[in-house]
Amino acid sequence: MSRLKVELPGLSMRNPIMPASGCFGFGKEYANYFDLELLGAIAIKATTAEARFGNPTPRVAETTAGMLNAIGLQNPGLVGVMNKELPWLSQFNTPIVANVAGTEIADYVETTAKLSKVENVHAIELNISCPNVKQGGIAFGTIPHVAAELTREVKNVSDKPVYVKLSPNVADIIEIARAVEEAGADGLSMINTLLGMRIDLRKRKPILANGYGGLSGPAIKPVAIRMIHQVSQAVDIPIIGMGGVQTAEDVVEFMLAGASAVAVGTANFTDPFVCPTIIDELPGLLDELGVDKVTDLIGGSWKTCNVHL
Amino acid sequence: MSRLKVELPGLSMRNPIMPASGCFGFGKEYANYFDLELLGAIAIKATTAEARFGNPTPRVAETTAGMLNAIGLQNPGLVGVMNKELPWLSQFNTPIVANVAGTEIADYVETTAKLSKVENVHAIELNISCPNVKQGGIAFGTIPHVAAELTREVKNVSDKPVYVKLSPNVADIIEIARAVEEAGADGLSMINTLLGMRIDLRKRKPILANGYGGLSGPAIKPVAIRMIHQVSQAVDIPIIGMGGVQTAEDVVEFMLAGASAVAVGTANFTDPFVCPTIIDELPGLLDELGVDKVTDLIGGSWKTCNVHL
Amino acid sequence: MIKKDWLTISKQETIAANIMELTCSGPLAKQMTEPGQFLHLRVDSGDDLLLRRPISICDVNVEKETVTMLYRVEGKGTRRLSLKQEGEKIDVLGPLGNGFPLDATERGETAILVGGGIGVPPLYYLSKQLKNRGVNVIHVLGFQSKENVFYEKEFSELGETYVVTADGTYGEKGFVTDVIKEKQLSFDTMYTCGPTPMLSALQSTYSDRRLFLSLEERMGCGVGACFACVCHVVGDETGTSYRKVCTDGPVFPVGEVVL
Amino acid sequence: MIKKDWLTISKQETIAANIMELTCSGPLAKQMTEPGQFLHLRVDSGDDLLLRRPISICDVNVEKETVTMLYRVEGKGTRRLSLKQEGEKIDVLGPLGNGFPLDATERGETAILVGGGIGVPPLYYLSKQLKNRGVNVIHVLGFQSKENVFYEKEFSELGETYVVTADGTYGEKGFVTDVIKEKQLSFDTMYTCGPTPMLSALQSTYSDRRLFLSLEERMGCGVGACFACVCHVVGDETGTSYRKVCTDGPVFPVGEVVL
Ligand SMILES: Cc1cc2nc3c(=O)[nH]c(=O)nc-3n(C[C@H](O)[C@H](O)[C@H](O)COP(=O)(O)OP(=O)(O)OC[C@H]3O[C@@H](n4cnc5c(N)ncnc54)[C@H](O)[C@@H]3O)c2cc1C
Ligand SMILES: Cc1cc2nc3c(=O)[nH]c(=O)nc-3n(C[C@H](O)[C@H](O)[C@H](O)COP(=O)(O)OP(=O)(O)OC[C@H]3O[C@@H](n4cnc5c(N)ncnc54)[C@H](O)[C@@H]3O)c2cc1C
Ligand SMILES: Cc1cc2nc3c(=O)[nH]c(=O)nc-3n(C[C@H](O)[C@H](O)[C@H](O)COP(=O)(O)O)c2cc1C
Ligand SMILES: Cc1cc2nc3c(=O)[nH]c(=O)nc-3n(C[C@H](O)[C@H](O)[C@H](O)COP(=O)(O)O)c2cc1C
Ligand code: FES
Ligand code: FES
Repeated sequence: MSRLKVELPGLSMRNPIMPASGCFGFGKEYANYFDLELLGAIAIKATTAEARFGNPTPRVAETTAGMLNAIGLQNPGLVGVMNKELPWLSQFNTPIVANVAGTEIADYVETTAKLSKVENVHAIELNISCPNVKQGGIAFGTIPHVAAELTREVKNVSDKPVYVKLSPNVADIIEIARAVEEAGADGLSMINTLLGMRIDLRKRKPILANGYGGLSGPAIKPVAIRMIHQVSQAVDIPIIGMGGVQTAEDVVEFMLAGASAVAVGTANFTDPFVCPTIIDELPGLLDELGVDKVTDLIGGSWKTCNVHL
Repeated sequence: MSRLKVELPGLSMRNPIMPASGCFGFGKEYANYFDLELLGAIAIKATTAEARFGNPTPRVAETTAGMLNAIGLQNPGLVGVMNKELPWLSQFNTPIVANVAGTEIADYVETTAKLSKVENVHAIELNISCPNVKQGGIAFGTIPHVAAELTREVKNVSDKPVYVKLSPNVADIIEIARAVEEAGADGLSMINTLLGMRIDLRKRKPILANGYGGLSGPAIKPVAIRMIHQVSQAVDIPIIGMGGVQTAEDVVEFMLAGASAVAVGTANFTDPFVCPTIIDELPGLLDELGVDKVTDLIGGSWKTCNVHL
Repeated sequence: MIKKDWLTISKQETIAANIMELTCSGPLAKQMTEPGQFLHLRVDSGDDLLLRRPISICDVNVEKETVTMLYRVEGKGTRRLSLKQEGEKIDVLGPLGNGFPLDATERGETAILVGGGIGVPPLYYLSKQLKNRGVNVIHVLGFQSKENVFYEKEFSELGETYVVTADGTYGEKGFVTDVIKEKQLSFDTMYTCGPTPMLSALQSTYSDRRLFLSLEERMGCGVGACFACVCHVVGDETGTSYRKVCTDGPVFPVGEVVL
Repeated sequence: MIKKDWLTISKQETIAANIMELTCSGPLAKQMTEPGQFLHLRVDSGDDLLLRRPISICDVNVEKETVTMLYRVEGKGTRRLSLKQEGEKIDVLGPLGNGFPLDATERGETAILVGGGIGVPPLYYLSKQLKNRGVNVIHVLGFQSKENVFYEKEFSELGETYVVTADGTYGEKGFVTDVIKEKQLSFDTMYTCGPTPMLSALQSTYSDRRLFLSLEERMGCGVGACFACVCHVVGDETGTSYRKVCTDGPVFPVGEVVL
């Protein structure tokens, strides 16, 4: 099955499929459903320096073809992840992407410095969609120079390649992508969730206790595809694509747009077997499309066609 | 049925429902399906100074719970609209919102100056999502001072109230909203479409001939609700809400978020009778919710509740 | 006049590889008198597939209030439609568009109906009506391969019928245009529906004849409001003239629109 | 062990205002031995409703491989579920969560089962199993109004049963807590499921008793991976301890979690 293989900075993936951060916990639960060694990689839940409980409930709400979440980065903190979650995951021969979050640059730096030294962490994924307390709560990911600075500081201390996870809630995604590339990012993950909201008609208040939440699922796929298409042509670092992936067809669409690997988030909730199912169906779909190796797809929508955008 | 009445600058609406610009042509087609006097108002297709053919086809693509369009502002031009479309519409006692587009400020000014003098045009809707040729193709709507300048110039020449239609493809919608409010906007329309894309797996190229297109439909509703919730608390001018409205429940959700009236776009394509159906169902839903007048709903999610965001 | 209604599925079956024959009934069928018009189907009431699907009218029994459509299972919508059972209802908008002009052919004249693949269905209702009016009908039907051929018998009952497959696995081998030439088929009017390359070939070969072409384009509204389905007009120098496939077409006379 | 499978609907009917009784069959039912566990249902394969719906197990026949669920038609998902016909299949994940501890009550002891509204269903399977183990069961079932009452007869066959309605249109008037006091019902263990205000009232009144409460929370995954359904732990000073309703619960002993 070497036709599914993908080599990315730090990640030697047997196939291009990984669960997306926050949608797969630290792997334990889904290990009851299938062998985690089937996966190309695993992006674990965001880790912050300190343990966090996160937001009050309700934390999720359904929307048409999507869902909102405002989990609030609940996690056992750096120590908990290093002492408990990562050792448990080390039984699997599957590269781990450690997602890192924080509210100040120092948080990110501390967490990355330690996490990136753990043997079975193969790459760091910087979640720059978090609100930055120093900048009055504006997300790091919406201001190019802030995103770049964060990337640079984190790269300085990281023992492993760093993927910066971009927020789609910006006017010009290319600008941010270029800024973090210049600051030394080894790769990009995109997209994180779109900021959204739902209101309970009877209670006259937001369904989420937090008010706003992140929109994910197939509803946002066209935005993800567009941004990956834009960014992959503007940078030289690889992209892990995500946003509404549910099927092998979706994976191909993301790779044609310019992604080198693909993460599956919300779809795990709809179907806990979605990742192995996609991996299973990919070879047949490649045959149907006359594609030899999955890597041949990367950027196929702009590498081989003469449409100017 | 005065409980459905809404009074907005220039628009005395018998109910809060209007078809959204670009999704209802100039009314002729849907007049075959129902009486246009049932509607609260009608937003007609974008008018540009000169007639435009628009983009090559395919111009639409379906996405999960949404659609992409890249019509490219096809329209008969100012003269065509003034000589043919508006006179035909004058037979209906329903206020007309004339949507204005362009690629330079001068285009907008010229078009508004003339259109706003037409008797049955009751308000101007400035489509600031159009790419600005002078600014290298970046949309007017993504840069606050550009949006403000455009608003100011157009307000200078307009005989009728001006609603500025905001693009959701920005990091900070409040900033833009405030900028156009200060520049004299009488109201806001939000949201326009999110920029998206779909790729044909077999042809390895975008489904839309134009590559990218605007995402509309229920998929984007949570983004619209969130932006309206944010902006309605930050400005003092009324908002015409839109983005994925399909049902009377959706209308209530938009109004609770902070909209004073609601436009229905994509849903007209799914069901040509959607506007009259919603209007029909609104009173029953108000009863169910114990609401007397539809205007009592406006901003209800933040006016009456103590959730802080 | 009703324009949107629920039709009830009375029969649905596979008649060739991926080709379904769907028969529905309901009073709306009574209005489907013009061959070449289409119906705009809402596959189901789920919100994931928002757009309607345009499908041509293939046959109508006005008295029995039934309409038959043939469609190819392509993507999500037609796949889901193909799972619908007898007795289920579908939301249908139509009949829409301008169909084939019957009166372009006089009684006693010969019309040749040229179809390609999933463009074949609307020609069936057309052929029946032409024949009823005393027109002599010839059919040239092109398909990819043997397994894709459908309605050969039905067309044969109305007039001379040539089936052509691209791979030669059934009938003549090649393109419909080859067969028309080889067999030296003569005609007064030509009506055609099929893939754009086929239409282009016919348009350039028979540009001086009475030729009517049915076009396909991605649609939004299907009723003329959204400008999704436009095409340029031949000879328009401004570049801003247009025809809408959904309301001005789908059938156009040769030389009117740019293919 | 199978954890996700298709069950076939064998029966679905309305048993009270907006309350449906849904019986399904399939081998997965054999694993549903623990009362208080829930199933995570995918309403249909459309992409518009992405999340599964948690519904409690109300009754199981392990030999016949059938499971019964009772649900209230609330929003889009349950509305669509209610339209499903006999013979249709549904995608079910489960059984999930930790149910009611049966061994908290000894043979010969008395258990009081207190249900409110749509919290009543899981108590039925619990009651059957307790009774099988020689436990004396008493039921106090609260509903809004007469039209919402269901399963009174079924519960009565297992033990003493009090129905309470908020508006007094049926049975006793008031809240379940009133009835327990007024009738001076005595018990060794209390098991309860219902709206949070009811659970809170019971928790504060019976905090020193053997009490088990089943909680409800909006869920994402249902399997413990997404942290959507957490609650705080009583007495946790760090504020970071938590329990997940989907995997640690939905049933918790009194005093464990913050309601
Ligand atoms: C006037 C007209 C008449 C038609 N008559 C027939 C017929 O009789 N039988 C038949 O099998 N097909 C016919 N088609 C083509 C048919 O509409 C498409 O095959 C069908 O819409 C595909 O839908 P899907 O859900 O399977 O594909 P998807 O790819 O899921 O569709 C996604 C979107 O693209 C649109 N789309 C995809 N392919 C086409 C296409 N070729 N033409 C127009 N829109 C498309 C769909 O309508 C939908 O909006 C006709 C098209 C037109 C314009
Ligand atoms: C452990 C558990 C057991 C349950 N058992 C039953 C039962 O036996 N019978 C029954 O009728 N109901 C039960 N519920 C509640 C049931 O899950 C909701 O009524 C149902 O999900 C509503 O779905 P909907 O599509 O009708 O509503 P929608 O409003 O369309 O649902 C939108 C989303 O919100 C979630 N949601 C809405 N209301 C609730 C709720 N009250 N609790 C949890 N999630 C909710 C839905 O699951 C979905 O994700 C249970 C809930 C939990 C957590
Ligand atoms: C419940 C939930 C929790 C998430 N938590 C995180 C997180 O901790 N860190 C992060 O970078 N992204 C997080 N995400 C975003 C996803 O990783 C992903 O970028 C996004 O959901 C889009 O993919 P999808 O549509 O496949 O879900 C979360 C998403 C969901 C739905
Ligand atoms: C086919 C199509 C054409 C549109 N044309 C215009 C336009 O000319 N001017 C404009 O301001 N908005 C235009 N829009 C945007 C809509 O008015 C509306 O803001 C958007 O579609 C969101 O609403 P909806 O989800 O209800 O469609 C168009 C949308 C569609 C789908
Ligand atoms: S499909 Fe809308 S104008 Fe033709
Ligand atoms: S629902 Fe996902 S952790 Fe409980």
